[in-house]
Amino acid sequence: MADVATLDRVVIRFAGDSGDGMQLTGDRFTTESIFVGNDFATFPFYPAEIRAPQGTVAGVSSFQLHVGSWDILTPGDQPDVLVAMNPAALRANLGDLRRGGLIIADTAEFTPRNLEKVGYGSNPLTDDSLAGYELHALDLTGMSVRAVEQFHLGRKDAARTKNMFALGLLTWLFSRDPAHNLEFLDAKFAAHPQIRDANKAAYSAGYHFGETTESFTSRYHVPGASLERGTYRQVTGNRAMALGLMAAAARAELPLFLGAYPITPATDVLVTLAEAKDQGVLTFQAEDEIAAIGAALGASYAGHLGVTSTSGPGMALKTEMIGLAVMLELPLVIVDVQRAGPATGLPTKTEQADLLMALFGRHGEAPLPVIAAQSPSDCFDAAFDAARIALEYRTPVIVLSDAYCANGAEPWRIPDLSTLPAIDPRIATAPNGPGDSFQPYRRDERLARPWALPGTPGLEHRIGGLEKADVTGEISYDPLNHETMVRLRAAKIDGIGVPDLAVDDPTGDAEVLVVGWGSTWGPIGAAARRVRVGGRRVATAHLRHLNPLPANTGDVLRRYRTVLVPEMNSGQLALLLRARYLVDVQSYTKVRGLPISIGELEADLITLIDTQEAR
Amino acid sequence: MADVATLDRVVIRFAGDSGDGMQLTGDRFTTESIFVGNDFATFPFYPAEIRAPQGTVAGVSSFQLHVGSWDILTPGDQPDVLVAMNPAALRANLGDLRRGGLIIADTAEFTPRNLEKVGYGSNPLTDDSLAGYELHALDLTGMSVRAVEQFHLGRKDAARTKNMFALGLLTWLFSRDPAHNLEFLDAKFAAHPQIRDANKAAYSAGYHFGETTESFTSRYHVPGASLERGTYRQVTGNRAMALGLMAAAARAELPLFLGAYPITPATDVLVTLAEAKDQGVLTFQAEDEIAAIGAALGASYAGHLGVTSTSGPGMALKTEMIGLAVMLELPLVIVDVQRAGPATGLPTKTEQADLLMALFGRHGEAPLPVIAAQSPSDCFDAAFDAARIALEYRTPVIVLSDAYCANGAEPWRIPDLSTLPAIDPRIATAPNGPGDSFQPYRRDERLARPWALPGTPGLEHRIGGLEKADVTGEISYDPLNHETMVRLRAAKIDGIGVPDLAVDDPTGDAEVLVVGWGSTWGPIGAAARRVRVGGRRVATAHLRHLNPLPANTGDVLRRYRTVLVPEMNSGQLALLLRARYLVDVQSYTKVRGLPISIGELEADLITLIDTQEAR
Amino acid sequence: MTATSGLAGVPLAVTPLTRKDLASDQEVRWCPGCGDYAILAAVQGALADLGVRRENLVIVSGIGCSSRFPYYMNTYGVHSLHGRAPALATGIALARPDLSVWVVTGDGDALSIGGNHLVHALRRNVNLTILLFNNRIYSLTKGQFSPTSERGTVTKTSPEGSVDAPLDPITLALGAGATFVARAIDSDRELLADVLGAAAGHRGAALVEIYQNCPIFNDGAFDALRRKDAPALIRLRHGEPITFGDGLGVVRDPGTGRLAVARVAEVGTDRVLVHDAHDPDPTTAFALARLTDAPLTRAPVGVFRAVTAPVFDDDARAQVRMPAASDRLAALQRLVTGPDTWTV
Amino acid sequence: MTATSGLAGVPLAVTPLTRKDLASDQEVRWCPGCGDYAILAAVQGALADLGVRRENLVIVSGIGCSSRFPYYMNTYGVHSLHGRAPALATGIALARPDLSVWVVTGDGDALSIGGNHLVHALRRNVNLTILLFNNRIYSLTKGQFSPTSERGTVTKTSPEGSVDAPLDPITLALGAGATFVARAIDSDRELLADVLGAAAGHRGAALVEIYQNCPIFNDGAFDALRRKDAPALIRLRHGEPITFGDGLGVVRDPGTGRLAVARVAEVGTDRVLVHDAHDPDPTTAFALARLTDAPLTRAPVGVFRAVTAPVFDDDARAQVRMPAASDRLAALQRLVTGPDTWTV
Ligand SMILES: Cc1ncc(C[n+]2csc(CCOP(=O)(O)OP(=O)(O)O)c2C)c(N)n1
Ligand SMILES: Cc1ncc(C[n+]2csc(CCOP(=O)(O)OP(=O)(O)O)c2C)c(N)n1
Ligand code: SF4
Ligand code: SF4
Ligand SMILES: [Mg+2]
Ligand SMILES: [Mg+2]
Repeated sequence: MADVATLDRVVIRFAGDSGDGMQLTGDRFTTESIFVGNDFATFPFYPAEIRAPQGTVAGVSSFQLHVGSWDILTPGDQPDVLVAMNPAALRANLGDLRRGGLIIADTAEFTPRNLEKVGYGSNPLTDDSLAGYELHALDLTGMSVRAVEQFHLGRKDAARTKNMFALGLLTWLFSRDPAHNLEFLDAKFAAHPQIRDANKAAYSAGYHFGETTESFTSRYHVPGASLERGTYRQVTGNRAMALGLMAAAARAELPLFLGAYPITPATDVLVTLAEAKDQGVLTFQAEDEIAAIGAALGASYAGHLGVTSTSGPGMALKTEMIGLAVMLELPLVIVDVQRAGPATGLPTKTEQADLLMALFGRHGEAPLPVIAAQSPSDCFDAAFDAARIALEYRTPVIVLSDAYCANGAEPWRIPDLSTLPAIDPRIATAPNGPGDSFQPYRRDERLARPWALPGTPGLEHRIGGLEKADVTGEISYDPLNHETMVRLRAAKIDGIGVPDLAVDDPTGDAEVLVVGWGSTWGPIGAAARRVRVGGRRVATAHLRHLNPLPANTGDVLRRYRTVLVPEMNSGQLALLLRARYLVDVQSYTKVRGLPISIGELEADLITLIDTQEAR
Repeated sequence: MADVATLDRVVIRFAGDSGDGMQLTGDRFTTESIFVGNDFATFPFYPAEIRAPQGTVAGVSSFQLHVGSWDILTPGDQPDVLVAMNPAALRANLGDLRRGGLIIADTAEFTPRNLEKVGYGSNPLTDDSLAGYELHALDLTGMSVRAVEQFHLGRKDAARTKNMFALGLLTWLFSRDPAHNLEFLDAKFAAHPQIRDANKAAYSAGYHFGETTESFTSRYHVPGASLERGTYRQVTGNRAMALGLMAAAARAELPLFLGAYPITPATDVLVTLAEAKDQGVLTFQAEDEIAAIGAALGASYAGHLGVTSTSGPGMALKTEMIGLAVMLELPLVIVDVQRAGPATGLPTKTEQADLLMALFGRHGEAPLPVIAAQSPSDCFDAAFDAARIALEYRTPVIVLSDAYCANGAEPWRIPDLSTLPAIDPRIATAPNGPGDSFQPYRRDERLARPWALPGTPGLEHRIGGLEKADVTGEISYDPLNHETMVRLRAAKIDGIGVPDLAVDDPTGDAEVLVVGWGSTWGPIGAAARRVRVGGRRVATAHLRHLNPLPANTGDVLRRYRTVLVPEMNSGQLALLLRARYLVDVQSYTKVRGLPISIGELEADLITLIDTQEAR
Repeated sequence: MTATSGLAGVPLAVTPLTRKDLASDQEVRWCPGCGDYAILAAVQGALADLGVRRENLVIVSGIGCSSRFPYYMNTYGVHSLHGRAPALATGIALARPDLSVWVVTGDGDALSIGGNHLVHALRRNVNLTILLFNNRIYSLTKGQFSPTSERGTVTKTSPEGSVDAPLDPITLALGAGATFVARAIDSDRELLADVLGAAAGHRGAALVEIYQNCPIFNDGAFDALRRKDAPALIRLRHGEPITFGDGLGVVRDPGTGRLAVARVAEVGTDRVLVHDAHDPDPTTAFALARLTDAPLTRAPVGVFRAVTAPVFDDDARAQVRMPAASDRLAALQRLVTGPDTWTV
Repeated sequence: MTATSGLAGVPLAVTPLTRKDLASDQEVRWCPGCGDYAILAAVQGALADLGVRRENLVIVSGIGCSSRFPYYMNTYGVHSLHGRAPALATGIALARPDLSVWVVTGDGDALSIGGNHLVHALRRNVNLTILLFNNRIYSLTKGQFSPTSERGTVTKTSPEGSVDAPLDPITLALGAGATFVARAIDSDRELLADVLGAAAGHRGAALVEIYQNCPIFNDGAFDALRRKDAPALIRLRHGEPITFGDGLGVVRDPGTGRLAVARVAEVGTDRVLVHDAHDPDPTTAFALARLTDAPLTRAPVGVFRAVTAPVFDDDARAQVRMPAASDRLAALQRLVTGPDTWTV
């Protein structure tokens, strides 16, 4: 029997054809990780939009999982283990694998035809080109088919169980208890006993193959993580976003309304909320993004928490209506799940290049709060915060997520909703002006105007996109009034209380500060940790609020000799910080549709720090 | 007879009800100015959108004219002369009049009912409240009606000639020759002899009234301006824009296509081009702004110079399609005639608050050139330049004009089109790739891709909004290719040659530099001139190119102790300059829907310079 | 849901409203002689007659001369963006069954930039009353041809005559599956009142096209329909034979199914088409709409179609189950927690 | 302009093209079994048959599975933005009478986000051939209900069934005044070829709805129409009586004008409606479209309507007079100079 080696973290990637069930396999392995108390982060990778022909590189689907004993911040960049169900999967993913990493490949699929499809001149499983790796070339398909023979499935269905065989093998390899998955399969296929039993058989066969074969010299064990005490679940960013919005509506005691038009990678926010009708959520799949935000604004006007969710192209279309929301000063949450652009771009890939659009992309002076989510589970908090600000300040708020947050998953300590702050929407119920009149633009101490809902007697009023007179809200063409209103709208946003920027500078004397926003949080944190492990000093700070910026931001920036701003764009936050604080921050940009590589960032940080010290 | 006093400049404002013909009157007086060789600048002011009830302040229409002997940069801020055809016109405009200025008011309209309509408790023409002005309260209506009695017009039509009476009076007052206008009336009303004769009679009566009455103690004479030699015409910004686009198309030997949807204050670009069908111009009034730019992009694809013109709300809607144009790398000119925002805002008022939207308002990294027009006639050059860059670099270009440029008029030295640079669109005619293939993203030395028109055999190719592979243009999901393409698209724009920023620093040792862009050119120039006349030193520089910025911009900014950036927004150029050059420029912002006041800017500059010197 | 009146769910006023109660304090700023004045008066009258509370009326408009409408109504109102009123109104209607939601729009607003939102509001059958002021011109932007301008219309942007074929809002609506489609004209107060009442009573989307004269930019566009000597308005009344003018009637060719105008005296009363606004098949309504000619000399007015069909907002709300206030947080906590948890 | 063929002005190929000449070198990436494959083959065949030059063909699409179409055609092509293909195509058609311009779009692309552009292209009668691949689902975004999904469709975004009433692209087009409207189905190659040929030959906007099966997200949506045992495709052929299946025919009720399906043997051959695609009145075409039922058990296919009408791009170009190249600058100089000048 193989030895058991203890690892404190491991990155595993399952890769195969779109039809090979890699997402389910990954998901199940993640769940197993939960039961041993590991911390983790996952990242699914879907082929681009169209289903490509079977066996081609374009058709490869994969699922990456990073499990560990402590504080996992990202799904990792270099897998340690690659499960490749066919030559295309190997071809597409080998480049990422850590040198020396472990490969499990299904020999059954490495046919001359399949090899040719992806341009392999010879079979890499046999031509020694993988000598630098720990290769396990196994007939997963054949073994699966044999394992399920007794159930008399068609050849195709029988072969389809190979993902469970692979999962069983990995269960064994990582010293996990197969019981959980067997239970899961029982439940999942309860209605189809034949399929259930075949899958269970293949899974067990995989597990036993590990136990009996001598292929593997070592088994692994990743001890449980020391997560903060609490009850956890796994959550993706889009789901957390939807839950955060629901939580805010519940804490404000308002109904939630989502107007949306499907678009990758934001669609699942709509899907999750559409499934929450029993939570009082009304979703409207509109004819386009303009109608979606228009209806959400209408719903807000009528007293709901109006929300719209989309991605770049949809944001572009919503531009004009966001401007109207600024003028109407009504609550509205706009979720932008960023994807790689410009134009249609790379719809399934991640990027952070909508920041300046969110901040400045409207005609006229139309400031609004911008908030960024930094990880899948953090989408919950970002959404809650955005909704709170929208309701308390009567303003549209943009929440920036991205494809990486949206589709990635991680353990989430389930919040106790009753401990979340209550939100008081302060709905107007009585006249506020002279002679029992209602003045829709008389502001409160936060500079927010009253929110009077149709149906309330005595508060009848008209609002619209033309400039309005201060206090009364009547149409006004007066030049000085316009200036007053432009400044008031800006002052309201600038006055939103946001927490100070926290700096993580363990030694207290770092000279380099790394400032990030959004989903670079994971890679920056992980890279900084590695840099520190190497004995170097580095400080980090992460911006949740991009508008208004925390009051201490300038001070923080000026405290460090070098400020590095890693972004998945061409330097948008850097531009903002330079303009606001006149600090010569250095931009570190990667525009590849991928999360910033921890390894690369680590290396670059080390170079930077060492040059710095040498100066 | 009255003395003749010589003035070197005078600002006259004609104000009356929408129906009083003030625009025509102002226009005619402008034409008279031309004949005496004055330089001038004009600015019409229309009531907001809807025709308000007669006699109300909301219904006042006015026309302001600044004439002078030298170099008039703006229509002026404080009129010296106000012609007020009714109480509303007086009420709406008196505040702007220079103390001691001259008022000509039509007593016939100062009836109790009309006074009450605008909230005058007593008649300002008789209650001494205008003691600080030179008031001429005259029965313009009565005198006009009497002058045209012989033509047996109805009372209403007869009264309508009062604008010509007023014009005649001003012709006399400013020592002009009435012959030109009499000729004009002959031509204009050739088909309606009764109206023609009545208008001529009223005009002459006004002129003779000046001559015979003793009301006016002084006549004025504004000597001819020392304009550069050449042949001049009067031109508005929107017309100059249209002409500049036509000139570029002609110099590129391409047809011109405009796709547009009406919107104030941009509509006249469409109108002017719709009237130019005999110049080979095709205009398409689309169903909305998205279709307008879509069709323009389609026309560009098919080999026209595609153009779209709009204002803020329309720009917002075009956002997504502009992103596509960036990806397709096709020539396209986007004219944004800025108006006061946000949302519907103040549709007839001017503002410069679309700069950051033009620069950054797209999802993904989608850089493009941005060019600003600085005066009505300069719209011609800005449009020509934009079209040239669009064609040579295969890129959408945004031209920023504003309501002030668009509707204002000034003398324009007519360009000789044959001396304008020829534009070579370098249309692809032959394969450019291996094996006679065509590679639509193989770039030339400017990094521009080939422009191959449908109909060309052998160059068939497909383009679209998905990220494309370098050189071949095929769809590519490759991370590094995406980064390459993002950088290439940016490098192409950054590499556009733009002239250095010219500084006007007459003494060569100013410590304060005023940097502007767009239509603040006039007020900044005029204020700087006044400041210098007062013996102080100030430098000015004006940016035509907002992206890319001139290479020497940083050097220029750093050369001065203080850099002031006046803008009709909340500091958008200032933000850009601070971010790019880390120079602590000071923002000077007026967001009133009006041009920056020369007087205010002058005073503020003086304070700034004096404080500076005192430091 | 089984609500059948457009106003079911909207609370009634305790003391009936008068026209004046519905006028806001804002000065009305259309040009003298604008058809919008008459429509405003008629709408105020019709809304007062509905008997619902003022505060439960919401008027949403887009941009255009007509879209200034909400400012003149002492109700709740939103002057939104060009073309987008149906989108906002859909959100309001979905959110609140206790509101009577009206959309006021123009031919440019509804059929040019906003055409798609109109089509989708109609096909979904959202409980809205949509008043489309059709003056066949873009007025607010000072007179460009609109999607309803006749071919050959000369304007500043079509100096040699427009080459666009016009849209007919009635056939477009019928093609989109609209359940209530009507037409009125600014100058016929009684007709307007009738049609507005019927539209408000309809549960679902009601489209009312109102011919509106713009004396400034398209004066006289509907003059042919106003002539006393040769009446050209073909008044549609459910259940009644379609006759108009001096002994004219609408008849159907039994072979081709086509509708035509004939002298009743010549063809006989029996052959005159009896109007069935409730016909589930919209084909005859479509054929009637086609009697509108160009250049305009005659036009059917009244209710073309009024049929009962599932109502989008009712059905959407019916799927939503809001937990009791006391249980809301707990219910959400269960969802947030989900089925698969582990405890550290 | 008097051009009557949709291809007038488009240069002919010297050597006739074959289907293969029109296939690009890109691997086709739809799912196995996708209806798009059959349509692609049919379009390649139809375009080859047109006899025009390959380089004069332009295919413009929006976004969706179907909108990948241009990449597979060895012609000029633009994969534009979601819903906007008709806008780009209108610009191309206006600019260049020598191009044959095709739009490929989906039910979401054309009828949801792009509904307005479609309506306006149709009413203007721009010389375009528009192929609307209707799979009644948003496929590219992984299966949400679309504007043509039947009410009650269960998808991820409508877990309890959609409550939206669907749009019928045929009646919508007729309501918008479309001059050519047809329908085909992916599985009937001959019908597709016929309809595509007729559409290309039509001068003006031609809309072809193509029922397309999406085996992944809406499999079997049109299975009822494919059954061999109970044929449900009502084939429309101009000038021929409308019969189908086993002795069925379409008849008109002379009283109500309504169309219905009857047994020909029972009613007599004479009563069967003879299809007149050139009928200037679209009412019968509208009535025929209404024979499409829900849930889908039968549907008319073929050309509903094909009438001659003024063509937008022809008429727009006819107003434009480009000066001779030699005079162009001088002519423009005269305009730039204008009538009122003065010299200093
Ligand atoms: C996005 C946008 N595009 C254009 C405009 C300019 N605009 C305002 S109203 C209007 C057309 C109005 O026509 P219609 O709807 O017929 O209303 P009417 O003025 O005739 O009542 C246009 C083009 C705008 N306000 N917003
Ligand atoms: C502006 C914008 N909104 C949304 C999307 C996402 N999107 C892409 S295709 C599509 C719908 C496709 O449906 P359909 O047109 O029916 O084409 P199919 O995939 O079914 O062929 C959507 C919503 C997008 N690309 N752009
Ligand atoms: S322009 Fe025409 S539509 Fe507008 S207010 Fe005046 S008359 Fe009415
Ligand atoms: S998802 Fe459906 S429509 Fe799209 S390619 Fe696959 S089968 Fe075809
Ligand atoms: Mg109109
Ligand atoms: Mg579809």
